[in-house]
Amino acid sequence: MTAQLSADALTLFRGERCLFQGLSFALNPGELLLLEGRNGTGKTSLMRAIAGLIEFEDGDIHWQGKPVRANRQSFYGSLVWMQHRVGFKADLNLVENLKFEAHLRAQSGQDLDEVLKRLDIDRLKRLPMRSLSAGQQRRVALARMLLSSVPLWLMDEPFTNLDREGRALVMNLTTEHLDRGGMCIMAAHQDVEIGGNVQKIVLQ
Amino acid sequence: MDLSMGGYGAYVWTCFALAGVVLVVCEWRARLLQRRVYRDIEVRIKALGDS
Amino acid sequence: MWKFIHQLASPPHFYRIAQILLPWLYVPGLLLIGYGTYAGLFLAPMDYQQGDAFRIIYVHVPSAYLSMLAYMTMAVSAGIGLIWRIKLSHAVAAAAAPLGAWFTFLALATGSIWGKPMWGTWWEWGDPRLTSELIMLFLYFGYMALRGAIDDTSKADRASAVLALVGAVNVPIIHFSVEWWSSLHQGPTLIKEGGPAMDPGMLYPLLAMILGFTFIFGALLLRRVRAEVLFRERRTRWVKNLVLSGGN
Amino acid sequence: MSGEDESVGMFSGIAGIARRDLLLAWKRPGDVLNPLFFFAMVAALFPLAVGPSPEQLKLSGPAVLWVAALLSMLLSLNSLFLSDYEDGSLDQMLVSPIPLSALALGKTLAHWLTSGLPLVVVSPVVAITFQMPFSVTGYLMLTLLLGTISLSLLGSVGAALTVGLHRGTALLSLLILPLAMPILIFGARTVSLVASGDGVAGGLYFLAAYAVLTLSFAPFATAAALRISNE
Repeated sequence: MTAQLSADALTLFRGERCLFQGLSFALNPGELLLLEGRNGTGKTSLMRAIAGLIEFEDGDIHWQGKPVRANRQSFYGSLVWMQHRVGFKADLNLVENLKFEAHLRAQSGQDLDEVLKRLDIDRLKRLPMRSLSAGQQRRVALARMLLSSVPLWLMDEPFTNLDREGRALVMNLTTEHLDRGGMCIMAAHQDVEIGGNVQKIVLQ
Repeated sequence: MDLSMGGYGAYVWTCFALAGVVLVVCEWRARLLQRRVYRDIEVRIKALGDS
Repeated sequence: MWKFIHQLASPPHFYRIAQILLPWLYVPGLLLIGYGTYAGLFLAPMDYQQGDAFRIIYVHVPSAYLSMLAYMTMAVSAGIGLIWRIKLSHAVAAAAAPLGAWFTFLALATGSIWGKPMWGTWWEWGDPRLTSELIMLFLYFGYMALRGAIDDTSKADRASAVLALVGAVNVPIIHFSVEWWSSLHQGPTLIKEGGPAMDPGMLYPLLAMILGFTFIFGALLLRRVRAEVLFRERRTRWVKNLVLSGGN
Repeated sequence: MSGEDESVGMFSGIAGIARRDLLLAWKRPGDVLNPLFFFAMVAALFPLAVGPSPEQLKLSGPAVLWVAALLSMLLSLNSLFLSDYEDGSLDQMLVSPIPLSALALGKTLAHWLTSGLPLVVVSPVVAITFQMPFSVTGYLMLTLLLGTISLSLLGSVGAALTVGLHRGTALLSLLILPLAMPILIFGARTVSLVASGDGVAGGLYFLAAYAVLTLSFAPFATAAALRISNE
């Protein structure tokens, strides 16, 4: 059986620099792919390239056996992405931002208030995003992931700006997602304690 | 041969001269571009080796 | 056939073949321009309305024609580059733009000089051709400015390709609207459209000039594309070998 | 866990993003009002520069109003994708299953509602100062209505191409102004023709046709440009 997400012989350039060559991996339901490496080794670039925002010099990514390049929209229907810049409007409040997200991808139908309570941000509901701390904004980005019903989570440095409690929360949520049969690709330069099926790629 | 072009000489000759100048400038710019790129690559190789 | 095209599009092949091709464009181009200039200035009969001033068309018409041809070259190769991801055709688009701008400038300058004895002014807004050429020049400037503003070559290629295509859709519309605009007050026109009525003695030098200019444009384009290819391939083995061996 | 959901559709995406941008404009009224003030001020420059002669103002009114409207549209276009680019929303839009061209169309729609439409509404007031008769003002509004739609759409392509570039403002004008010439020509000349009592159908048809044309290709060009700019 072919893997849900597979990449063969990826090569990526940024400007003049070759970040990696011949990178391959395969990901199946319930599996986590950890991207490790110091800053500047191209974790974020790899993440952006997997999301299709920059192009690989060589190699292809396949989603459910089909090349992503030719089936972008169906691939995007299956992923949600947490990146460094969280992608919320500073002038809108938390609920307005998340309501807009519902137009962008399929929703799990979970109750918004419950999700916010679980993430401990329910009392910030009516505040504009600009008055939230960086860690709180990260939690809103987590809410975006929980509210959507997609199998593939892309998380770029999800632990930045979070306290110990928040880090534990991210790990718990990810474990739950994997247990439900989800998949996750995570870039992190910290120790990640997530049980189960974990693959690692270390970028030099 | 009427070089004064029936009184329009100044206009006609200016136009032809201008055309000549533009063609020469284009040729010169193209050669310059080639030379500049070539020299940059030479400098690069000398500085970084040819790997 | 397909294999041949593919081979030609490979940068080292193109680079070599272009060099061989150059004299085959320069020689006929210069000969045609030489004949056209001589015949246009001295052999062609005088226009009974415009007198000898009409001889300016022998440089004005070819340059106006080339400003269009260069834009088409640019837009078509940009489109090919965008759709089929052929780097060489992006190089062609990049090389065509400055040439097009120069010929547009030439068309504008000669048109304006022609206007002085004919209309008594250096610039006549009522002439739709001159006005379109002016907008053409702005389009070229915009294209080159966008290219210059983006550092990454591949990004600059694709962004400017989008602009070139949008521009190509607009060029006929711009011509049409300028035509409509000037028709409102019966402006004078630079060249009469009466193709068949033109005396062969006038026509042949003009055709020779147009053809000659096109050859020279082709040669200049090849020269520039060679430089572009060299720049884009500067990190490859073949370019380094070429430069190390002192080849050209 | 289903990948596809019926509630996420193209039209819901267009409406959603348009509503979000309108909400943002509502929370920052300056972004809507500044271009309008700019419009009024540019229009006021001409009488001050040319002189107060009513005949002359009447003659130049349509042209001045159209040029001022064009410049004011350009001013607001600059920020069309900028904040989305800076705060990462653009990335989120790019990885959405909604076609990017639809999202671009939604944003352009919101842009037109917050910059083009207000111009149309305000233009009669400014037109009065140019001694424009009411019968002509109607046509001014109609041409501006059709013309600003095309300007928003055409401008979104330029805004997408220049987003994230330094010195993007000047570049945007350089890219868009030559492309916008037909709109200006037909818009301003049509109003002038009405003022002098001539037929106008041709100009209006052109503006409508041009709006349809830009509507059919600009969203795709904008989407392509956004993908390139956001690399």
